[in-house]
Amino acid sequence: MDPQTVIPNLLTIAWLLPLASFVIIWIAYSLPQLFGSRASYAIQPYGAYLAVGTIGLAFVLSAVTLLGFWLPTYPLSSHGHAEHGEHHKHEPSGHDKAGHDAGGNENHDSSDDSSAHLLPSHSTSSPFRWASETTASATATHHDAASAERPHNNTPPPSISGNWYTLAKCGDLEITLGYYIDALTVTMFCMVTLIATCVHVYALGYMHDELQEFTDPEVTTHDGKKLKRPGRFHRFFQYLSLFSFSMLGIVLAGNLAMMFVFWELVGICSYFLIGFYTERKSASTAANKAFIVNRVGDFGMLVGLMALWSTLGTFAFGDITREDGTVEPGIFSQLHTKENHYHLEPSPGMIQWAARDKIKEVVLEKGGAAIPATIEELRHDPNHQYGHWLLLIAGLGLFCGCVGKSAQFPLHVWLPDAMEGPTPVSALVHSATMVAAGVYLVGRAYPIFIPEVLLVIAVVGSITLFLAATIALTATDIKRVLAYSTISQLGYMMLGLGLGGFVAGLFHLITHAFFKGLLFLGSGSVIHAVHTNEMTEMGGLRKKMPITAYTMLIGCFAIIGAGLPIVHLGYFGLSGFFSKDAIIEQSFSHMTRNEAPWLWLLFLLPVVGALMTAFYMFRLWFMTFAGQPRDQHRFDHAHESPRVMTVPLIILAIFAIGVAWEIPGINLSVPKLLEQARPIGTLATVEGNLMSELVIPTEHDSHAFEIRLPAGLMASGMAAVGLLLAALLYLWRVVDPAKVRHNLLVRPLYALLWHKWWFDELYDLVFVKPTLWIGRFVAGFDRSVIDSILHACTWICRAMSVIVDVVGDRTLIDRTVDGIASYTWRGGLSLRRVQTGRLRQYIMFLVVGTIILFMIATIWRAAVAG
Amino acid sequence: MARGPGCGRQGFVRPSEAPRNAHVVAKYINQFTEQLLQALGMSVDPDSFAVSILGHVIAAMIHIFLLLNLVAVGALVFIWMERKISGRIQDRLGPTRVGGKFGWLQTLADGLKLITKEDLMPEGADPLLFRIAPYVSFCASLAAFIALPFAGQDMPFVAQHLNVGVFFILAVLGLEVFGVILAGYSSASKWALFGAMREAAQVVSYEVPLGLCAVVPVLLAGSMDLIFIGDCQTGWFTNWYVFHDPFTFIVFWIYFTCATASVNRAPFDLAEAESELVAGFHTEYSGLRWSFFFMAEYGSMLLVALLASILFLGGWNGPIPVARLIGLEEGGWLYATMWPGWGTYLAGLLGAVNVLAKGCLGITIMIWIRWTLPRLRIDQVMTTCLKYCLPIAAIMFLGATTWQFVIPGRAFFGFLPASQTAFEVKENWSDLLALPRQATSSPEDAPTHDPTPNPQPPPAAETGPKQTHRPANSPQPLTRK
Amino acid sequence: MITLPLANFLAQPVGVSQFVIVGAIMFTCGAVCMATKRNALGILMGIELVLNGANINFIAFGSPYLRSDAGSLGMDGQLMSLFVIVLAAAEAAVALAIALNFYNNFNSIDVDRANQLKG
Amino acid sequence: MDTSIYWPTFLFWFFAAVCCMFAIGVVLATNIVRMAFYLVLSLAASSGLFFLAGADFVGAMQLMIYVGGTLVLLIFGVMLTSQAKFVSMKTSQFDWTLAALAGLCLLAVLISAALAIPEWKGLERAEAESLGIPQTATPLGMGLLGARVDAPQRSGYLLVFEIVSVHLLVVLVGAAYLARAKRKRSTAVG
Repeated sequence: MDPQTVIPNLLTIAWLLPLASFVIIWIAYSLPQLFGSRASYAIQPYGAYLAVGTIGLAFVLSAVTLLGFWLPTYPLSSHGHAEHGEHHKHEPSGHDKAGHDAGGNENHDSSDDSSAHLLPSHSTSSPFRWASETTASATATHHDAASAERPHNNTPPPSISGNWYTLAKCGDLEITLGYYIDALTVTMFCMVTLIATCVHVYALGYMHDELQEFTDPEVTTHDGKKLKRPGRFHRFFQYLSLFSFSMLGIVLAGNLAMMFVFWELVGICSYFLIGFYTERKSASTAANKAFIVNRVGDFGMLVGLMALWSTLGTFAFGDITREDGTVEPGIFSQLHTKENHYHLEPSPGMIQWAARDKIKEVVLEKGGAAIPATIEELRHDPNHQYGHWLLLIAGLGLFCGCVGKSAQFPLHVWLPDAMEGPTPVSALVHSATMVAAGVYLVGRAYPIFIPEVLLVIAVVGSITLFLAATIALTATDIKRVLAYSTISQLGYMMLGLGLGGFVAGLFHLITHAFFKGLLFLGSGSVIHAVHTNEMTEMGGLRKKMPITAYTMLIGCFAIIGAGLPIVHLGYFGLSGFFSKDAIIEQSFSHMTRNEAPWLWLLFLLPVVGALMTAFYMFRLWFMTFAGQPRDQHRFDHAHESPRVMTVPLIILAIFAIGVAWEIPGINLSVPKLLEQARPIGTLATVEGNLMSELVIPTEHDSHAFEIRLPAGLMASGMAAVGLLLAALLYLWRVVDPAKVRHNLLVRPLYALLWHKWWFDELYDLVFVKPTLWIGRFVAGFDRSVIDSILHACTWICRAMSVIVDVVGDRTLIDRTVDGIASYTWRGGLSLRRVQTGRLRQYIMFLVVGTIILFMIATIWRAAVAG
Repeated sequence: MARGPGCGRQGFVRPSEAPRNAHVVAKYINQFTEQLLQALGMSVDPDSFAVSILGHVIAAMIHIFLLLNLVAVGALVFIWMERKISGRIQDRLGPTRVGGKFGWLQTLADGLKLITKEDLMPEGADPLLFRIAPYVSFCASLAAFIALPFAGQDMPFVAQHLNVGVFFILAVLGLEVFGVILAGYSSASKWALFGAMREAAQVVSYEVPLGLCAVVPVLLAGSMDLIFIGDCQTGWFTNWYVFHDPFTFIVFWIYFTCATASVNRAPFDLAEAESELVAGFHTEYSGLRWSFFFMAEYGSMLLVALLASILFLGGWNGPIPVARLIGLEEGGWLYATMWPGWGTYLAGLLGAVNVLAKGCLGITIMIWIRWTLPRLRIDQVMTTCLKYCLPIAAIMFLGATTWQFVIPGRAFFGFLPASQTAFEVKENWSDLLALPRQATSSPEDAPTHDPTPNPQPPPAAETGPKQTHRPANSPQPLTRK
Repeated sequence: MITLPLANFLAQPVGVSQFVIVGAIMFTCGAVCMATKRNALGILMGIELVLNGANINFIAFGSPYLRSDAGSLGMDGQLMSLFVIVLAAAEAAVALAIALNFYNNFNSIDVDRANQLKG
Repeated sequence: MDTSIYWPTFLFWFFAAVCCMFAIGVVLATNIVRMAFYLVLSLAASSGLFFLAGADFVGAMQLMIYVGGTLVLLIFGVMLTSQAKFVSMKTSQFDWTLAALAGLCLLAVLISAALAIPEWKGLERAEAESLGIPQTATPLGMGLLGARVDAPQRSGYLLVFEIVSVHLLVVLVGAAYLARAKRKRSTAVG
């Protein structure tokens, strides 16, 4: 059986399994609830087991797909991402590009470009062809490297794309359910399903309160008692299943439209889950906030979709092979055509739209045949950059969606409030599903972004990471600290992607998913033990709950990127080390290529961010687990969590340590997978078109020894300093943090951070209040003016109806009806004799009737004819 | 493998099917008669009414003769086999005397005895129906053999090749019950009536799971053409549908049970339960009519066994592709040594031997079961059918469908790649599931009426200019191909 | 030269009208059967005959051998007749059940006894 | 012109003769069981006509469902209700004459209609012999699934198929309910 059909089948099954469990639970538990019969607590766990089983099965299927079908079909290149340095440490940098290109399997001599490009994605790169190309490329690289600025990946990454089903088709617009599967998709599948499985299992233990009458400590009913409500164990897992389903849908989606649908689905799921404790005002408001803020971003995304569709005419990422064999090119291959050496160039449609006036003139002169030629010459017109503005709009629009979804700078306010949901939800939202979606979209749509958009992404990312890190310094709610650290790490990813580090950003996405999931689950287990979020009431829990403490310690080390950048890359480090260093290296090489001084911030901010990361993470760990307990009562009640909660912690800890390492033997590591997924034409040093001084360096420059050594040293040094500061303040208590806080210089700063830079207040003032005023005004208008008009109308209608009733109805109509009725009655009386009740007579009637009809017909015809 | 290029294009005339049936044989005979008459000095128009009718009639006669002998001789052998086996099972010797060793002429002797017996008819019997009943059931079970192929690939031994062979055979097999019912009713005896009622109830309800089971191989092959289904299992025994996946493996046993029941053999022989109804529906029968009932029963036994062997056990493809191994097919060395045509013919014969061997195996098992298991009560029979066989068969059907859909083109429980044929069939099957615009888009996929005459010229064509203006596959709907 | 008088008659293909005539005969037989039999099951058989006559027409209209394809029903004829067959089976089941019920209640299956539905 | 016998015509007349003969037999027979037997033969012969018309699937269907199922059911009913007095019930001569008259008129009407249309005369022999072999199973199945592979411009029968299947289920239940055994014989007669 050929993998081209099996891989989609398996992934589809893995994708649909959670949906199945959602539906089953809905039918079995929630549907009866609509009719008033609740599922008894005795049977609610089975729904949960179903959810856990399905997502686990989904993980198994994804793993099978990756190991059993994907790797054998598309083997990874023998030189991965991480080792590039080894080539370069004693290579002059001019020549080392060749080394890289031999490394990534992404570059090929242009001889087989045509075949590679024109092949429909269903049949791209059979294993043999792939292998042959890699060898060919290995030989062909050196003369290729001579031409320095040419893009170096001229073959689309191995991908399988197709359509399952066409939902709607009106004119050119075709909304389909499709799939676009490349290494990134498969990797994300494994990551998402694995973490979701851990979270599901963990939630079995965490949510067990819901298995009886649940007393909500934070809600008091009007009579002053605590609210008691029936538990919603099964519903929680139902939502989790839907959540996983929609996230997997985003990952698998083959076109932007489908992705948008599941994008919204993820949004609504997060709405359900954040507002899981609906009775709590804070929870429901947080849910609303998350939802509404996301809408803001999604509006931008819609704009981007329109811009893309109206100029490219398709939503699909990859090329789709129709049933009749025609290949219709997807977005990627329309924007990176062979003619332009796979540079990102606006498509003819874009240029035509942008320069429609010129085109109109041309058509008026030479007729429509001249259009393509004109488009080509307009494309090379140096002084108006036709079409680039459209690309800019499209890219920025898509990025707006990502900003909303993964809580970037202007729209980051919803994520901390999302902590109102149960902790497993936070873990899922923060690591695998919701916020990951934004970064994933940036990575998926990477070939669409022109350098200017990338710059915007990078700037937004750096601002976000800095803001969030600063806020995290002072937060005392354990989950909020983690939330802000998530935002900051997402900023890192965006920064990495924006500076051209495709692999770096997505690599950090994967690693961060694991250790952030670990940290959240750990904090959940702490909260579960001490029943509070405030770190000021914890402390010394290390003795009470060792497993949680040390797994979280691993998580902290991973997130601050602890590792030994000893002399060139005798690498040892936790997962975060590799990914974060990759990003910082990228930013460093970016700084070296751009002389505009303000662009240096893009390097300074992440470095400072690294320091702050280390500081607040270890502040968190020390305040929670080290030192003396601050609240004896809570400390006494604390206890290690049950095994069902600790085992996922341990699993995630193992991954947090080792996910970035190369699996010995089978030549598999995450960076290599991502390297394989690198989109076509994105391994080039590109210069801005609209702002010409901007240079986005190719990612492989960042592996040059003279770049990665200082960057790595700086990052790790900063991390060490931050760790040291945290230890000084919160472990050895050389200085009392309280004193520092009341220091005159620090106090205003502290206030600023404590109030989260007054973002909420600002938005409240700018957006919320005006909206409310307008609303009140409109309501008043409605009540006073419109209602009175309506009342008048109704009165008139009523009056008329009375007249009609008396005149028309009672007299005319009723009489007629009665007359008809009486006639029918008499007719019936006269006809009853025909009803003899004798079957055989009826049949005779039928036959005779037929004959008579025929005779009438004949006579009639004769009459008409004659 | 000797398989036509177009094989697997479901909904098509397979080019590999040269029309070998009554029609072509008739043409040979026509030439023969023509030459004969010319030798007699008469001027003959070979297409004239009499000659052509003569040829066709003789050809039909030959086919009927072969099939009739298959059933009759088969019945003789099986009755003898049954008696011997039952003897052994009951620790007796069984017939020993007649015909020297083993009493192998015993059945013949019985037949003679039956012929010489007096032919009784009870008082209140309905004479017409009573006389006609045995022939009805015998004709039914004989008529089903018309569509049953004994060899496939390039030499399909079949009296009349139908595209809906499976369906046709099941349908005609269902008619056998009429003879029994008529017999039971017309012989004016309550035992017979009871037997007939039971028979009616039993057969009608057992046809349902039987049909469900038979649909599974049809599903796997994607065609109801028996020859095609058999050819899809070409190769080693790993390609047999019984080993295709776990579901078909179970389905095979369900099919066997239902088949045993629908030909009402023990333990399902409620229609003639000696212990309760004297002899069931044929209580009042004697002599030749009685023996016809028995020939009908054994004929239908043979039929279901052969059907099982074609549907599940690879039909004419032995466990080992002997013909291929000894090079007895296109391009094989042995094939090359022979006159044209003889190689395929020998391969066909080999196939026929295969089919018959598997059929005999099935019948042996039926006999074995009959003399081993106790008889069920009528309610138990119904329960077995409606509560066990039917649901299991349905579930297995679903299972097989899913299997085919998730891992297509694998054989032997999914361990091995399927033989090319089966895979093509699957491809085509999924093509057909796609919407019609596709079916129409590529013309050679559209399974509409296919006007192209068989590309391979019929043997009649090179036998002289007179026949050539009348193509061998002239589309006479009944005797087509 | 050996030929028979029937030859010319049998040498030409039949057309739709011959089929339709057969259908008509079956139909009429069915109708008469319904009209004359007093036995409920006899009437049932009449119905079967009528349905089958209709079926023959459907098949004839859809068949490619009987008329040029221009006005032919094509597959629809066969699909229709499939539905007719299935519905006939259903109808037979219900009618049989009714007959048995009638037999249980009136201890007879003479349809002339069932005349209580008269007006 | 080709004077050799054209087999489908021969077979058609053969089957048609059997069909009509036994149909008439059904009408004329007085014994209910013989009626059923004639009916079987008549229907079987008509399935032969279906095969002749190239509708092999429908023919097999006819054999299987009609002859194999429906009529077995019928005979079942005959046996259940077979008491001597019902086996053959006479009908009055008046009814007979009336029915025969009406039937003959009907027959005349129908046959005249059948012969009225010139397109129904049938093909030329050469044309008929040049026709291929239709494959009916697949187009029928696809048609029932709603996709017409034979004539894409025509519509499929999925809905009808669903309705019929549901209808069959209902009929099954209804029949079982109607025919369930009554403990007490109701005395309401006449």
